[in-house]
Amino acid sequence: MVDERQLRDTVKNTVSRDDVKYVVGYKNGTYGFQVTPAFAFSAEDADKFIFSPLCVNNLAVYPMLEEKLPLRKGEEEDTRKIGLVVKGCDSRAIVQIIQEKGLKREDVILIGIPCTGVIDPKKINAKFPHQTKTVDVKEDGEKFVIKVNGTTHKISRDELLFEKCKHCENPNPVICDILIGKEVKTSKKENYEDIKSLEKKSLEEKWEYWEKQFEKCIRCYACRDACPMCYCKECMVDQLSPQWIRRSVNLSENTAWNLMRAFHLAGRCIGCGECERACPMDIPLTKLNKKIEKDVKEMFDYAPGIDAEEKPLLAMFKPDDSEEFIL
Amino acid sequence: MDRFVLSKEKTPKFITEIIAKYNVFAPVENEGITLFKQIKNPSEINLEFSNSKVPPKALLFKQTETLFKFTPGVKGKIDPMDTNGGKTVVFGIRPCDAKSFAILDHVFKGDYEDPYYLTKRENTILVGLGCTHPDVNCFCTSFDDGGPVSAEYVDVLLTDIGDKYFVEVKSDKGKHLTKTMNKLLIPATEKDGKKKNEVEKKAVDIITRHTKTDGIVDKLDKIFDNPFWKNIAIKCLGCGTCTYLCPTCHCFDIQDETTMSEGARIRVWDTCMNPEYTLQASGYNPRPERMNRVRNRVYHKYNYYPKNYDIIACVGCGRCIDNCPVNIDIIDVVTEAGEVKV
Amino acid sequence: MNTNPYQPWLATIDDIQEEVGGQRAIKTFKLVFQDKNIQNDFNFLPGQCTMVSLFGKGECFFAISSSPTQKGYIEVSVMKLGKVTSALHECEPGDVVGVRGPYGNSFDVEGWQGKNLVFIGGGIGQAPLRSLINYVVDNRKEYGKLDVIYGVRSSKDLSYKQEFAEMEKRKDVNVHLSIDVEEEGWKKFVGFVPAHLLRVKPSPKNSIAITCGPPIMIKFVIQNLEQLGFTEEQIFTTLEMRMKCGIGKCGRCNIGNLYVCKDGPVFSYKQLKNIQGER
Amino acid sequence: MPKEFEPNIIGFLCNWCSYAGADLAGTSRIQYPPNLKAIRVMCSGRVNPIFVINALQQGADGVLIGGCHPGDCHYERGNYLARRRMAVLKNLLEYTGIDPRRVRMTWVSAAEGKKFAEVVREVTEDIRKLGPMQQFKRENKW
Repeated sequence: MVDERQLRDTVKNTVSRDDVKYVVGYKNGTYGFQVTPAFAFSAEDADKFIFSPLCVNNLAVYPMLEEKLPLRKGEEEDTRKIGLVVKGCDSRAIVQIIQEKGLKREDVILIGIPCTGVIDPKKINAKFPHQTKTVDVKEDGEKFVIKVNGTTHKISRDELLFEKCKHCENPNPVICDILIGKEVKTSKKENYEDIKSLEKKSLEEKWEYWEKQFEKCIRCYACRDACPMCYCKECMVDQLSPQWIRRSVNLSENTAWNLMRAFHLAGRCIGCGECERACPMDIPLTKLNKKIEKDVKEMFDYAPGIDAEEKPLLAMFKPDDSEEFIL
Repeated sequence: MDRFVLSKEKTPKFITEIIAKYNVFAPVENEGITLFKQIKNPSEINLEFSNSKVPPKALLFKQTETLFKFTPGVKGKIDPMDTNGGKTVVFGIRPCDAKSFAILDHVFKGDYEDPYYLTKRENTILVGLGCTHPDVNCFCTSFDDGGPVSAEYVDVLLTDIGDKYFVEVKSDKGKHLTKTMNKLLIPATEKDGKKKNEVEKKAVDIITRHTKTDGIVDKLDKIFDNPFWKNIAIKCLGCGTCTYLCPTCHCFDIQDETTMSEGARIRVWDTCMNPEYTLQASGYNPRPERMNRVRNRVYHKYNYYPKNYDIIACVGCGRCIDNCPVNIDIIDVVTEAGEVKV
Repeated sequence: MNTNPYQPWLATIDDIQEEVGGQRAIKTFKLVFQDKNIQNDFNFLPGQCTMVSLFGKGECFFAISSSPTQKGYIEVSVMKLGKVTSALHECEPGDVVGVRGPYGNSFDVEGWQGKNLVFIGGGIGQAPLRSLINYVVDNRKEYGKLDVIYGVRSSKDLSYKQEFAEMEKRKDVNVHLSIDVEEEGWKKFVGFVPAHLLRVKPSPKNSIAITCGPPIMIKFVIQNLEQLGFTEEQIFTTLEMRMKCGIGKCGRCNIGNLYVCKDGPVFSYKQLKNIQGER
Repeated sequence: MPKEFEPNIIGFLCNWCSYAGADLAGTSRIQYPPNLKAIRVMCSGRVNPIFVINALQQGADGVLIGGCHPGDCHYERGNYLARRRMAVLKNLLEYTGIDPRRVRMTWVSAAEGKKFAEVVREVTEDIRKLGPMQQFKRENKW
């Protein structure tokens, strides 16, 4: 369990610093199991901050969403830092962005949370439908404790955990300035079971699977906008000349978009699963991202978002990289 | 309005008869989500849904629509499209989604009639399904008209009253559809009517989330420059899911697509949440910040639209709330906007 | 007439006038509808706009820069900026484009009869004003005193040179040209348009001021007009937005509840003051 | 009788080696199938995966990327970077059900006209066996 009082105090101290613009964390949402990003501009804003297993959002996206509008006469650029509450995966996003020079380390203050896994909103909403009032979820060992309509339910973690959390190798922040509580120990190992079982299928079966998924896509690009790593100034899909991917929504363009989105995250995706969570059409996007993550690990012995000093995967090479496919 | 009942046993027959004469679109379970798709057999339908993921507006205002074909280049020729899509029935549409068509009509009619939407609209009969189990974020009762089991905007409304459906035939289109079905449709008794009212009341009571829409138009006029909007918008990711899945959002982009020898001008849904939406060729953007864009979405629905057409462009389906990845909740936004001190 | 508002009529580029060269080049295209009936039925008033398309490139919304008194064709002046305008600049006489319209409202040419008119244009913003100026000049005796204030960056950026030369010869039109930065051989005013306006000092009495140009110029022109005593009902401007449909459906050109394509592009300053919205 | 399938192959050939190799094959009058349509790029490292995806969308049945031999890149490292990229892309394509043999890569130097012809022959025959690219080809049905 995260000590919320310590969290709030830390946020208060951080936001009170002169060199901090605001701190982003979590607060209760407007209904049911919703938790929503919260922005503290002053110490009292921190009072509503929480951390529970419902805090799924990857807040690393917010420093990348900062709008840099043209300065007016006499106006100076606001270079103050942004404070962020980060879990293990979120901190990896920040590391990766720093590695790519999208951010400088000193641009952010990271309040680290040792994370024991978060709940998949889809699973919990299916289990307890129609919750209009805000519901609290607590942890108790290997169970989640959920109080709904006066009754307390104890439910095993495995039943509600996000799939990505079940095999998370980095529950503790990879970098942070202040850690709330103690690091958690983990022996979890990513086994890529889902990926392997899909890999084993025939080409026809694989296409049949993905065709159905890509056909659903409505190309809202929520996957891109929710992703902390998708921070290009102009996304290639918004480009008009050359227009690589047409605007019309059909299987061909949808496939091109989904493949390119996945490829652009090769060696960069840190597996927070925000794309899939944001996707309104329930396309299993992490299955694409994880596949590349697995390949990259096997082929190049590389994992993104661990070391900010390392060079990005596709911007470097080893002379002896495998080339068995080359004629 | 004519009232009948239709036994559940005979419902497949009822649907089969419609399929024989019309293109029928109905809610279908598709890879984990419910969508309106064309069906050939009543067994494909899934009526146990609360709201389809994509609103049925997509059937009349298609996400990708060809406006006309042309020969590309500077010696161009135009090849017009046939806008008639054939006689269609949308089966199982929710009263809220049906209301959205009444709202969209205002935009697509007017000085310049949109033939693509209007021809489809004219040729489409809406067979609604009363919403007996509204979802957590449904708030259709917050508006002056409509409601979970309202027949106001459909041609025929079916309401599940236990072992049968209560059938209300609302319009001429509805009469035309049902007139040959007298073997299936039995005139409703007073008891059936009572039962329907009970079901309706129950459905209305399930809806516990409300927003205050009284005086919202005037109120929004007063708080345009209020910092409130910045606070609402700061967590917005600009993903646009809210607009794509909104049954009343009607914005679109027009693009030319070509091969070497053929081309077409198409229109596709667009979203005002994307900064490119208003970006001018000169580089100037009148809505440069997320605040501008989020505010525009709310104002478009709750201020601009009522000013122009005297109806709020929101039906309370709750899709934008359900699907927002950061929990921007229009119920709360509107309620809080009403409470902002000026 | 076809009833599909999205489908343009074919028009041939009859003539192309190179107004300005360089990075942000401006050309004026003279367009003639292929169908004579369409040409005759295409009735517009100064201030109205048209949607011009190149098949395969896309559509753009332009103010009609010719006057309705010039029969048998319409003209649009286009600055080379984006994808479509760049492609248009590659076109040659004889090429075919699509045209639909006319769209939007217009200047109140009837209501302004008998009044003195002050035109204040900057850069490409002169295009819609040119339509009105030519209309007024062609109906000269219906209007009072005419002042045309037009400013550009340098003498090279001056559009409609020929027309201005002819207008300057007339005794019943006062032309005031200016450039932003000093240049050898330029004997007229040097400075920004709002400053030039103060120097010309038109009287607000029985006058209407019409301005069009970059947003920042409009802002200061309006300030200076008010300083000269013009009321908000006497000031008019025409606006621009990114547009796709031109008929108030695609949603992007709204200022508050008004659509620039349908309810504009001509707005009085009084109207603008009272609508809330981004522009 | 349906017309026999002739594969349509797009070749992205680097200016300094593969393209010169193709040139040499031509001037040496070495025959190779005419199915390959060559697009000259300055370096195999210039080949953005969207080029490949887009080619497959627009009617290519296969794509061949030609670069300099390792260590010979005119820009020192372009071919190494391309190699990594294509390794990832090929796996991704296979995973989504697109035969990875549709996307090939080769090192051909300016002196290897013969090798170039051989590679084109091999790729053409492979793709002939695979048949036309169908999965996500643009239909242009408006």
